[in-house]
Amino acid sequence: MNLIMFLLGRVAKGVVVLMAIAILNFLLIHAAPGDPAQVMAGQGGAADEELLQQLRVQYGLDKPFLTQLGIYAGSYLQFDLGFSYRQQQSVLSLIMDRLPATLLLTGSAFVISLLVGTLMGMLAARRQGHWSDGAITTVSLMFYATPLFWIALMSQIIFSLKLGWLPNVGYETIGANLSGFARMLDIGRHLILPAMTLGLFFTAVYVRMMRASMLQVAGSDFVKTARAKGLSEGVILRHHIARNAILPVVTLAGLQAGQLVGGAVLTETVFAWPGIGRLMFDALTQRDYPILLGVFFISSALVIGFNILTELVYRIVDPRIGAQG
Amino acid sequence: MKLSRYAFAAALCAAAMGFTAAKAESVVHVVIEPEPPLLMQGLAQNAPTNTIAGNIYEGLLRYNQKLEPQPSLAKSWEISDDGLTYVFHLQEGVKWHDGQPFTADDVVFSLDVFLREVHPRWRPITDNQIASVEAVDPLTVRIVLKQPFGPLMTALEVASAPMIPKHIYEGTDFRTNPANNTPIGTGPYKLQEWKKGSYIHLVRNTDYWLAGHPKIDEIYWQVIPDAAARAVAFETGTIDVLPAGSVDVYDVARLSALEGACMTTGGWEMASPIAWIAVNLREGPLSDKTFRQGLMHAIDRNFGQEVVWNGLGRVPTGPIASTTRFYDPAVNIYDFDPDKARELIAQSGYKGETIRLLKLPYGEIWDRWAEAVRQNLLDVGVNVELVSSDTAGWTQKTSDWDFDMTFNFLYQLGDPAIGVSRSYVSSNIAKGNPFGNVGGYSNPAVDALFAAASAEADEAVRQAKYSEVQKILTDELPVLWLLEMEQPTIYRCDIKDLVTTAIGVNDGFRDAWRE
Amino acid sequence: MIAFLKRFSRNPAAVVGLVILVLVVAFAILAPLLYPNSPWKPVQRPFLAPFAQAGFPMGTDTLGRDVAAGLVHGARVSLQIGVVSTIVALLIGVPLGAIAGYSGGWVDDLLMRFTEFFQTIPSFALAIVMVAILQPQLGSIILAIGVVSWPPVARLVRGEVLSLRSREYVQAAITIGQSTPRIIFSQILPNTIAPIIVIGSLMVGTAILLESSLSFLGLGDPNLMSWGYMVGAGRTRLLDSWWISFFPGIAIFLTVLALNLAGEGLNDALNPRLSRGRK
Amino acid sequence: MTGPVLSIEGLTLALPPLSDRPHAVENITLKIAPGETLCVVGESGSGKSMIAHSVMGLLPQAVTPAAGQIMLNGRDVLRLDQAGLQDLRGREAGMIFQEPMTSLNPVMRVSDQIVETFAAHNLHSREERKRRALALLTEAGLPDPERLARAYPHELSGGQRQRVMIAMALALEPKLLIADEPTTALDVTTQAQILRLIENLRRRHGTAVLFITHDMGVVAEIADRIAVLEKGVLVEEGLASEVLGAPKHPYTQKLLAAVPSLTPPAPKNLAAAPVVFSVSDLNKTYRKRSLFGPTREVVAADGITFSLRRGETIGIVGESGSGKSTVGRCCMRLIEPEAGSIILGETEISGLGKAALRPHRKRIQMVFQDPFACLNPRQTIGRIITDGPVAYGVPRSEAMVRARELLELVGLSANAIDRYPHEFSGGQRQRVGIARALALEPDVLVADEAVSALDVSVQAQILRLIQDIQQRLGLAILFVTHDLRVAAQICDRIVVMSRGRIVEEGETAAVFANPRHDYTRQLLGAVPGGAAFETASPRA
Repeated sequence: MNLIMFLLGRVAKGVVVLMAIAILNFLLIHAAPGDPAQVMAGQGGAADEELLQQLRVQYGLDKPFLTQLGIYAGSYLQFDLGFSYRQQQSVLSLIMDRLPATLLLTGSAFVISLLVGTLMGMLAARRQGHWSDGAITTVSLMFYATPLFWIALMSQIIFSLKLGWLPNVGYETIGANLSGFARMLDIGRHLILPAMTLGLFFTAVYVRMMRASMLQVAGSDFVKTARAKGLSEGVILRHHIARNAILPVVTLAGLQAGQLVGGAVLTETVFAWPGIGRLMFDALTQRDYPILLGVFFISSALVIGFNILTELVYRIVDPRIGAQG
Repeated sequence: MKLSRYAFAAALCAAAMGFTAAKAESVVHVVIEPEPPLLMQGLAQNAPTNTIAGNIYEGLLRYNQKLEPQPSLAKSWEISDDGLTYVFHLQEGVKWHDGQPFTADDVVFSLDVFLREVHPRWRPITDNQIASVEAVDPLTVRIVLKQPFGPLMTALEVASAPMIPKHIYEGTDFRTNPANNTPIGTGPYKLQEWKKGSYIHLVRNTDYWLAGHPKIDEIYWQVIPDAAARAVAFETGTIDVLPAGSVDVYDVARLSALEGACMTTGGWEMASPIAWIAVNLREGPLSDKTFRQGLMHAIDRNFGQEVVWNGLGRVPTGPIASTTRFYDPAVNIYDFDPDKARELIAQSGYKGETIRLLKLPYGEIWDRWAEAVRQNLLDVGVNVELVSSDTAGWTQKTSDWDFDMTFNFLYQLGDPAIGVSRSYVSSNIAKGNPFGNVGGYSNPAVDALFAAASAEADEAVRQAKYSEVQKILTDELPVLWLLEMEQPTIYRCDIKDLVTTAIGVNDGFRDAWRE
Repeated sequence: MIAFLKRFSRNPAAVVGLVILVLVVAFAILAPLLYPNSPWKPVQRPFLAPFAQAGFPMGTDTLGRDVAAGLVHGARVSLQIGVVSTIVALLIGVPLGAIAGYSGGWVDDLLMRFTEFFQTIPSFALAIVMVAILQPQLGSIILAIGVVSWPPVARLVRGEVLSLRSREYVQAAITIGQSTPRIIFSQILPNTIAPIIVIGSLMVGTAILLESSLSFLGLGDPNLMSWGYMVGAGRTRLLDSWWISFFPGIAIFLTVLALNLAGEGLNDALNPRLSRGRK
Repeated sequence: MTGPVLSIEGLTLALPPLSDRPHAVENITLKIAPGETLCVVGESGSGKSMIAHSVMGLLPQAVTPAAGQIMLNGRDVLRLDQAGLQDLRGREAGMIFQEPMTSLNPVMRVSDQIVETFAAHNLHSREERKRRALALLTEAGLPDPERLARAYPHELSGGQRQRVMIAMALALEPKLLIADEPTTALDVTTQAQILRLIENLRRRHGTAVLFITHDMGVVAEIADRIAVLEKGVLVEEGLASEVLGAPKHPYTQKLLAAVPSLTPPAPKNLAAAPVVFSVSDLNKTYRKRSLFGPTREVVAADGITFSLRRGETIGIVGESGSGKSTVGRCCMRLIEPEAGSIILGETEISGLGKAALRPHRKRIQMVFQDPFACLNPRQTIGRIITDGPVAYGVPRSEAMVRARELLELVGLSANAIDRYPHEFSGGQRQRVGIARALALEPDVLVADEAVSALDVSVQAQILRLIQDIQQRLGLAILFVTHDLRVAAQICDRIVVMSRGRIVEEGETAAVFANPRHDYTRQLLGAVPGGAAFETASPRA
């Protein structure tokens, strides 16, 4: 009951935020120079004023700015994200085609980085000062400090080209016509490199966060209590320190969802992963505003989704939140 | 995996072809980048669209690598002696992908209605040159010209004049017709599936009019945005064909040297692109001919060809590519000579104004080239600042004349009247078109020479006029020609006859086969 | 101050970080002396391997430009981008957070919702769009990085101010009749400097990484040789000419690493309370 | 005759280098017999907690045993390995800590935290553990133990949590209970209950108790024997009656003398003095709105009315949550009251806007509770004191001259002016805080728990200082405190608050001698030590 109320509240809040973001995006993008009609015409190899005018009328670009904004907001309220002039398709259907891939990529990167990050962070904190702590801290710092795309390309060279273990591009083996479990396996094989690459940076962040958090919690009074009860260090670590230390990490993870989704642009580009990040980048270079706005809208929704998810996790891990409403 | 593929192929062949003996299905994976916005070739003629759609649509003619017209949808043709009447006889038994018959009405609709309205390159031809297009009978089309226009015979390939199904488009709004997403052509391949962001899947047209063609069953055009990843994908065998421009030039040698990999620079005879720096002649130091001549001496074009392009291509002498007709080498030649450049620049009275050089956003190699050119110019004391932009920004700035110098490359399209004159004649100074006369070059003599040459039937006279144009242009330098580009296509050697025409991979899969 | 230095120097990793940073800054400052020629100038044949020729310890790139010269000059550009964009982010984030935290009530609500917007919009995507639309130039890159990096600063400062605001010495300042701006500037902000410096040092690193990612997508300033540009430009040659992107990659890595180590050391040194956990 | 449960012999604990003294404690020898309560008393920094922690093997890493032994049931704690310590903890000795709010794991159910004590020592079956946990909670006097067992710590009050801690510490029926300031953070009535609980359990189970405290009142309540610690050195040890009745060591004498008496001194005659400050019908309710669900309300002040004469001290006393601090802060307008009027001199300041209020602020000043948080760590003492006058337009240099005088007035040296707060002790900082308030020459001083965080000897000094200044300057003082002993000594009149209301008001002597309201009686009854310190008084 409490949980449902919470979810309703969060979703309602999310919708308001989304609407505001949608309008903000529209203002930002239309403040920019670059005439979409021209870009679109330019692709044809030649263009004249007549054609440009045709295009402007057809796509409502000739209307006053406020009218455009009105039309835009009105259609967004009806879940109509507009129509892409270049691709001759509705933006929603273009995005929905790509969304599963992005969800899969960001979702698994999110889960992997949280899991691996907290586990490694725990290990490092437990072995504080030991060589394995040094190793974990150093490696995570390395992943943190190396450009994402460089890691992506290196992993392609190592795992695809040199070792031949994993495919380097795409979402599945194209033309293999697999189905069922075989297809899942195939997608999984394709997922490993991009998800790993995207997740590594965040894993590094969570390792360091978890480690610091663990060390801080280790100084808490209740840990002293646990020790005074005669609990073994392992039990104290698992039941007392880790469970409390994970809370700030979960909060951080929620806050970083925006970065995760943004980071997908790069990963999707290098691994030819057919997600909305690349859709956005292509739309940007073509000034395909309806798509650009649509992707921003959907990815913001995605971030809000991740936020709600982390808040849910938080509520499960921390009983104090639920009680206070 | 192998088994299911095999079974699928067998089923497909048995059902469609009536073959009883199962035959291994042949599949080819080709890189396409960027992903085309649309495959409806009548509406979009950007490079990726052309690369794929040339296998779905067809024009009346094809061209061999010597740019001689070959039969395509037109089986044969006659041209009247006065050069004003063209009669095309169509192939028999040609069907659209939806089963409807292809007739002379479709040709008339395409040339006179559809392309006239939407095709920016075809429109000037219909508007200025063609008096009428009519169907004599279901298999015969007659085109009557207002005046002789020799280049017509090079303007009928699939990208310049694709055949559009009348029964689908007549009376509709062409740009929003839902059929644009499910292109219907007469070509050897049909669109099976388009997984946006991932691949475009073409399957062979079993009703194709040319018996025994095509021979490859399926083509997957895969979208891989990063050049390094594309190279790795070819190397790991995911990809079979890398069309020109897919990989870094330095990778060309390495990839071609792989076992079972072949490379050709053929298939670009129709395009024969020349890369240049377009110069905004309207004001400032760049409006001075002497200054431009100084720049031409300052730019180390051989470095560009040898180092930046890793030896691909040739340094051009002037506006007409050495590989196309009407080329004349007897023009003003500009060697790399920094001292002379400094001298000319000093002479022009240049006072160190900043000159903005707009990069072409087509990948690393253009970036390197821009950097090299900038360094050349800085070395002779010209204050150059690079401006970078994405495709949209480049298009916008170039077509709005918002640049001092801008990189560009243009196709020659078989005839100077179509591919060359557009960049230099004053009638083509119009905002909104990055491929027009963006620099604002205006010389009545040049205008007159180009007009006369295009309306002239006699080849020798045309040559004389084009030679004169080349002399004038190489003296006045409305643009700085940098390179006659050579475009390497890398593919697996077991794919045969892939590049046999003047547009290469763009319509090459009709005749290609796999061992 | 001395106690602070003592605490800082007790952390060997932080000292290593500081030493690397000092070296990088020194290279950046001395760049015109070390390599007086423009790093853009081709000086040798292309693809010269490291140490293949005297004077080119890091080899040359695709156009025959000296990688070492690029690295040294790139230090200037990358540091400049990192530091200036961090300052931009701080200039947005600190006042916003301070106002939100101090005012509370609806002002806080409004400003935090605003911050939330910026955290909800995928930051890298926003940066890309800003740079692409404003044209890739030093200014737009710095602005974009600043604009996407300020929300954590605002949150941090708000949190600090919120807790400082209820501190008794701030209450005392109210009771002795100090004006609100004076309280913010003389009582509150000076006490938030430590965490701001720490987050700032980390942000410089993130900004350098962000710039390299923008460069990779072709959104770098074409007139400035940054490390990000070098890695991006050399990435297609990883297989046969690894040194072109390897050295700048290592430079980015070391600098970001150093900033992090020094930042953490700073954090511990400024916060002796927290570092008690470390033995 | 059984041997002692715990015997500490010659224990010396070394502090890390660069500390203010080389040893936390030096050469401590103590013994506790079964069933006996030994109180270790001392002021902050005396090292008393270190002794408690060393017995459990819970010393911070920086503190290392340098000499001696700690024999707990035949085993030397200092020489046990990790496994040995784990076995010993909980089984041989249980421990409870000062902060009930943070001593329990916030994300674990209460019963689970008790159950895991059994689990750690591999005792009992799963069901038996649960049953025993429930029994322990019941024995600890928790209401509705079935429900509480399933609760999380945040759902419990401070007193309930401390009961849970006790239940947990005694789960394995150890021979020794170590209590480290277990009631310091609790309200006085709760404290009395917890002390009673510990006493009852001790009787019932014969557990020995090592009780660490700074509060002589508590010591007087429960100690069998007392050990007095001064800066790590054991200065006196003996039976409670002896140590309290006839302290031998001067330090012990000083400590005992500093404990304020519960008997108020004779009242001053203030009838002629003018009223300088009055509050009437002050209301304040805290509301926590939430988007969904009901709004939570806490009434912090309801119809509060009182007035203060020149030279008078009114004490507002009550337990935490009574609203006493809210009233103090409303008077300063640090918190905006919802209704009621506040009149300062001739001016009603309750209706003034922020800007209009500022000129009046100087006439009412405040001294805060926390000597560490009340001074900006980044400003010099001079800056801190002069900021006020400067805000009213006095030139800084002139204000500095006055600040030096004020520092002398509050008993500090004038050259403290260029130093920073961290260079001073808690008591000295509190003096600076007073100087800051006096710098504006106020008519009214609000002291919010101004001596609560100080050691008892320092507390006595500060109280004396406040009284002194009041006499000299004729200040009216509103003294907010939870400590009835302090209130008895310093206040002319007393206002007793409970749940936002005034339940009783009157002359201090009258209220203490003859409390009319139940709640007042309850409070007075709960003061630890009761009448044990009658002879001693801060004025003595």
